[in-house]
Amino acid sequence: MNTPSQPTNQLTTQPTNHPKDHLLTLYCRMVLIREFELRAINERRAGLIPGFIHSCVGQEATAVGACAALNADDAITSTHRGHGHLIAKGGDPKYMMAELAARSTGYCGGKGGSLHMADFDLGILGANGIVAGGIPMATGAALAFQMRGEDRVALAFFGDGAVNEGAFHEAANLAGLWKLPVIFFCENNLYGEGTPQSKQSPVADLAMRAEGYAFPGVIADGNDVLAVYEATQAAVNRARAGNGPTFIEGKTYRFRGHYEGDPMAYRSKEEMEAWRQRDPIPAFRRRLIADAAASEGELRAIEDEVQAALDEAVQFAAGSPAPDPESALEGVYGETHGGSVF
Amino acid sequence: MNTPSQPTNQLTTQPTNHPKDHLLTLYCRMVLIREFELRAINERRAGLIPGFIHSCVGQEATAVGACAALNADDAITSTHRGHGHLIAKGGDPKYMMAELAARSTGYCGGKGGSLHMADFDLGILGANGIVAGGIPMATGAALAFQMRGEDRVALAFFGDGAVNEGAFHEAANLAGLWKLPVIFFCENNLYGEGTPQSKQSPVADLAMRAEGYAFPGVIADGNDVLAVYEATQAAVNRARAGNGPTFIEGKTYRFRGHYEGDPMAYRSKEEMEAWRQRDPIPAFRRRLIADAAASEGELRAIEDEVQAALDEAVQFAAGSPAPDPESALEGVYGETHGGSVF
Amino acid sequence: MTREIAFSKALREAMAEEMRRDSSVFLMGEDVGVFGGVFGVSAGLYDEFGEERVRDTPISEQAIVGAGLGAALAGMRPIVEIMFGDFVTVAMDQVVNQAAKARYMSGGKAQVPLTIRITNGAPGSAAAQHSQSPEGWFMNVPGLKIAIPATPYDAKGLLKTAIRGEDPVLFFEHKMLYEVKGEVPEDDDYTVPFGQAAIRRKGTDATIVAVGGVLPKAMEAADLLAKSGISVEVVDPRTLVPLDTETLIESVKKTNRAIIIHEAHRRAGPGAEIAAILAEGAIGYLDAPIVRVATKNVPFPYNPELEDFILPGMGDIVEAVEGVVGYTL
Amino acid sequence: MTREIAFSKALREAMAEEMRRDSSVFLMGEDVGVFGGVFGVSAGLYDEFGEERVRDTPISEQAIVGAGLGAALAGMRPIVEIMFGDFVTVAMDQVVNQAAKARYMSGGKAQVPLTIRITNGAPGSAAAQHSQSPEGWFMNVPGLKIAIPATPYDAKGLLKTAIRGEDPVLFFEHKMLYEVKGEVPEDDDYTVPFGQAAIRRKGTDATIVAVGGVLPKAMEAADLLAKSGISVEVVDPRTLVPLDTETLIESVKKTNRAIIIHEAHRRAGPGAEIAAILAEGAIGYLDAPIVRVATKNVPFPYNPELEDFILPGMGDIVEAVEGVVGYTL
Ligand SMILES: Cc1ncc(C[n+]2csc(CCOP(=O)(O)OP(=O)(O)O)c2C)c(N)n1
Ligand SMILES: Cc1ncc(C[n+]2csc(CCOP(=O)(O)OP(=O)(O)O)c2C)c(N)n1
Ligand SMILES: [Mg+2]
Ligand SMILES: [Mg+2]
Repeated sequence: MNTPSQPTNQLTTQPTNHPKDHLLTLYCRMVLIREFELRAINERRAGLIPGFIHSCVGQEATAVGACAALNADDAITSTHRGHGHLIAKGGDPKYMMAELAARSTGYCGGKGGSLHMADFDLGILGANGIVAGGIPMATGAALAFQMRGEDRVALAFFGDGAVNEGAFHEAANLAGLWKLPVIFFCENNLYGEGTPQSKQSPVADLAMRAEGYAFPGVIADGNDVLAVYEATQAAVNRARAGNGPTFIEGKTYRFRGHYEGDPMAYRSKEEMEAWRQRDPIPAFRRRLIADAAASEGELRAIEDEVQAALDEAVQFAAGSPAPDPESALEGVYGETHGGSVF
Repeated sequence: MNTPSQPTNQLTTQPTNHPKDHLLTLYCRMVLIREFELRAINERRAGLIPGFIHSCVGQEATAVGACAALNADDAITSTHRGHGHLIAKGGDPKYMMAELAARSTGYCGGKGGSLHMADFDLGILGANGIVAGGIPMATGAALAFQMRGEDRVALAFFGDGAVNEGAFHEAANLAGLWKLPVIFFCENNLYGEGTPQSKQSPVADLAMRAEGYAFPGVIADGNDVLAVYEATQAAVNRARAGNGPTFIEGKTYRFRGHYEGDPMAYRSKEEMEAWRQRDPIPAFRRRLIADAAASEGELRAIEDEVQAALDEAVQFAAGSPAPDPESALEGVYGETHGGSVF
Repeated sequence: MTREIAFSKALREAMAEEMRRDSSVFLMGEDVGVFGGVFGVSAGLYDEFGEERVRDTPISEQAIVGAGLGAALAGMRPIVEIMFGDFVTVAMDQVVNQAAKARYMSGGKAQVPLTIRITNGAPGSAAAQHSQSPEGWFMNVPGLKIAIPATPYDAKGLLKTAIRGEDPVLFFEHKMLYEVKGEVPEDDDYTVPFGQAAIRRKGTDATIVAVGGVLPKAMEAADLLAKSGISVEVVDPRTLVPLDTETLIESVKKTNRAIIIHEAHRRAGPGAEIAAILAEGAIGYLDAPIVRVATKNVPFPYNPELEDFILPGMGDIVEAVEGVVGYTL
Repeated sequence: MTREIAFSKALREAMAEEMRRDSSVFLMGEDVGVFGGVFGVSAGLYDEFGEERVRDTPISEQAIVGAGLGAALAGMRPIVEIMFGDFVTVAMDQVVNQAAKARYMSGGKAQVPLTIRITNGAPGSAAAQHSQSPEGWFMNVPGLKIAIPATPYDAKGLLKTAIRGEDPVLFFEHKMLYEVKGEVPEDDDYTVPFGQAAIRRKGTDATIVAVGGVLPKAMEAADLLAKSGISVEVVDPRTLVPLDTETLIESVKKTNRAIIIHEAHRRAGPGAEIAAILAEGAIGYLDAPIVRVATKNVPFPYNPELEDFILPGMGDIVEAVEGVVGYTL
């Protein structure tokens, strides 16, 4: 738990409680997300990527910690700031980079781009361009799991800004009412675009809103991957046991602009610097070494692997064909009937 | 405060704390609403009224208690079950009955009917056919009052079912954030159409949701007009003092169907009977007499006046002309321009 | 072998039969369960299938449609009900941005077997927020299919096609059709394909395209006109997306005159698109203006005479047909 | 005396001047204040008018429009901003059922001086949920007015008319027009009336009706066609409701050929209504099919070549005009 006004670079969780494999996987995924974002930003500047990017640099711990508590057949819905969620849920950087580059080999064949990447085989029901738009969808997936008696859960990622949309409220009420196996994961990065969270909601701790829907709301240090993991694990257990939803608020911060190119006039250098001190990746790295959970060499090896994987991803994307322009007309419907749809 | 599972016909408020005039006005308005509804139901059966009616029989105390705490220049928004709110805010039964009868002399010239009656001069911004649809509107009126520095408040009436609509949530958040002088008045009559409140929200006390928006939520015995009045008065004072919104939940019950004609298979005779014992009008009447706040004769006189007023209202309605069919094309826009709008 | 049943019963049968056939089909909406639907369409389904598969929901249209979509993406075949077409506005993002586009945005991978049943039409003195026919808006939203049956036969057959399909379908049910009776086959398992218009009556002098709830009026008008020697062909598109443009164009090429009728407001309603299609595809064959008879461009008034005045009536239809038949270019 | 300013500056000037003139005018929306609007349209207004009159809101479109409506009913003249046309879906009930109908339902008594600024159009690779042009839907909703300026002059003049008016106006601003420059008078106080189309170019062989953001392309196409001897008249309706049907019909009666261009999806977009009006009002004058050039009926793809393929391009316009000019009935 943390109060955002008092940033600290001390993690309070205990890596030594977790198996080493697990710790290294968490580390690897966080680094992969960070480096993926930085590559994507570069490749956008270099012209490989045509669209906008909302990077999640600084928010790797929420994505990784939360998805680490999910099984492969659990589902997530994501947001406009979704690259981290996708990678954390097992998304392949190759297909992601290819999608960003609008290639036919990308996750959506170049039709979706950053805002709409999805992989149904991995339980990734989609990023989303509409703030809060994915929350009812996750709720519905959880309903399907519950109705079929499956041991599966759904997790909806969304931001602090999304909590003020009606869609969140309606979905939370339904989930609380029907005790659906869904986790509402709010990444509270203190801003919605250029507007601070304090100018969007009259309450600072959004988790407390869960009470209104009769399920628990918990706050986690969103820059501590283990804290996020543990909170999510508890929520997942609760959901699998049939006890319904949990709202998790991960307090975190985005290091870059709302989108690449954002002048960021709305926040101070000091605030940004204070949060940079709490960068979730070096903090976790220091902790792993301090607790002798991993060696410098092991972590370096992971970092090198990540770079190699991203070299490959960029090459794959750059080397992939663009889709045929006329393919724009395909994929609107699953079946054809008589008559005209054009 | 009451728990709906334990109906009681004992009112816990003290009439003797209130001036006699005030008590008689409250009584008069409640009776007027009750009798208006019964007349309207009869006149609908008799063919004077073409449209549907959602009567508020049984819920007179919430309407009257709440509006008694408002000034003439304060605003309300109402619902599909709005006749009581309108009368309580000063609406004239003549124009109301004429509107129900679809006459040109009605509040909306016969264009609105039960669902859309409005009188801007009385601060009645309108009944509403959309569940929760009027809540943002009341919030906006409160914003106007605040921006102009006026000592006015707005009050939104809505039902227990409306609290689960996104519109409620968004408006409540905005009002809490901007400390708008608005009162969210929830008439919790335990049902939304045929579905019990317990199957619509996982929480029984909807007032507790106010906490999520950083303003107080209070529960009042919705069948005790003085309890409602006192709770609303406190909320109005708070709003006028610049301290923002209050959510008031009046626990109450509708004695008749959701609409006239509703078979009501969804609730038991026992439940209905238990609530009938708590009818807000006889309870208040007994109390006025027991506390010697009014004499039997005084109350009879009021009852007679009400009947006379309603005789007049029905005559007025029945004797009023129907609007000219072609007037259907008028009143869509406030100004004309070039070009065609048809 | 056929039997006569009401439109609403036809819908109920379609749902019941599909629910028996396929355990992934379920129904969800406001008062669809215990109450049986405010228009009684789902009466009895709760008793047969239980509260798990006939789900009463809170009054939360965004969550209803959104949860339906999520369940569809997770392999179910939900039917969700929006009680009045006017209320689909509350769920508009979920319909337009989410359900309609999920497949396309994912590069064609998402399956979205979601049926959204919506009532439309004016039930009489229900005023401005309970009378609208919003189907035209959604024709402008690629990714949706739109069914708008006018007979019990089509109601049942099209609803089955919708439920079995892989795409989000908006299924519009006109409130004033619910009690209308018509023949349906004894055979449980017929379906009506999307995109095939039905020629309800053959004729030579003019083509009436009648969308949804106005079909009975159009047929009556055609009867009446026949008496004065005017032979009208009545075409019912049955689905607006996909639209059987070929049948529409062929009919007009034959009769050389087109009148389009619907209850949605006239301006930019479904008739605008149909007129535009004819003005492109049959221009050389038209001997008269393309005329639309539809609700006048004002909100629905409460007063029944005013309402009648704005609704497309028999008289309006007859007059319009006589107008185009008597027209000389 | 005129000067050249960008479309977005014209809008900003209209808002600033009206806010100076009338203390009941204020602006409210997501990031319209400190940020100056995500497209910079309201840059500087926060500094001049303060946070009370240039209000950053939560991400709550229903509350934004609904509060605007309530404030309007209580005597203010709010301007609310919906950042992307795609997001107006979230506020659809407040627009369609509340703002549009408040006056009518109250028997003409409600005054609803509410301006809803909405961006439309594809800004390039923004994909399916950030590129739509929903203006056509609202033409089917009586009670709303719809402005869709294509030049800085009109942007400023129409926005002032909207702000000063008594009716709810949906004011569509195409994202790709923001940087386009054009002449506006020095005089602060001109307005552009609703319901008067502008003939942007006189011609004799065909009429192009160009709605909103496509006007620059239409003018270019007309230039190009002029070189090959085809004289095109370009008409800009400027407002869709009210619509200057007379000018449209007169132009087509003169040129005998009509091409309608817009960026909304083709099926049931604004062009459908315009085509229908022409097919009714100018039928005897048409020497060729009425043709619509618009975005193809698929959601917007992310890939820029795919996006180009579905958008109405210069080539498509030229081809369409050549097609109708070369057509023989
Ligand atoms: C319905 C809707 N409204 C507005 C937007 C524009 N928008 C995109 S992201 C964003 C801010 C979201 O804030 P938050 O939920 O905190 O997520 P963050 O960007 O901080 O990750 C806004 C307003 C949108 N995409 N959808
Ligand atoms: C958006 C919307 N959804 C559904 C309806 C249909 N409807 C009308 S009243 C009602 C029940 C409302 O319940 P509640 O808010 O508790 O008010 P009550 O009728 O009990 O006074 C419903 C579902 C509607 N009018 N608007
Ligand atoms: Mg945020
Ligand atoms: Mg209720």
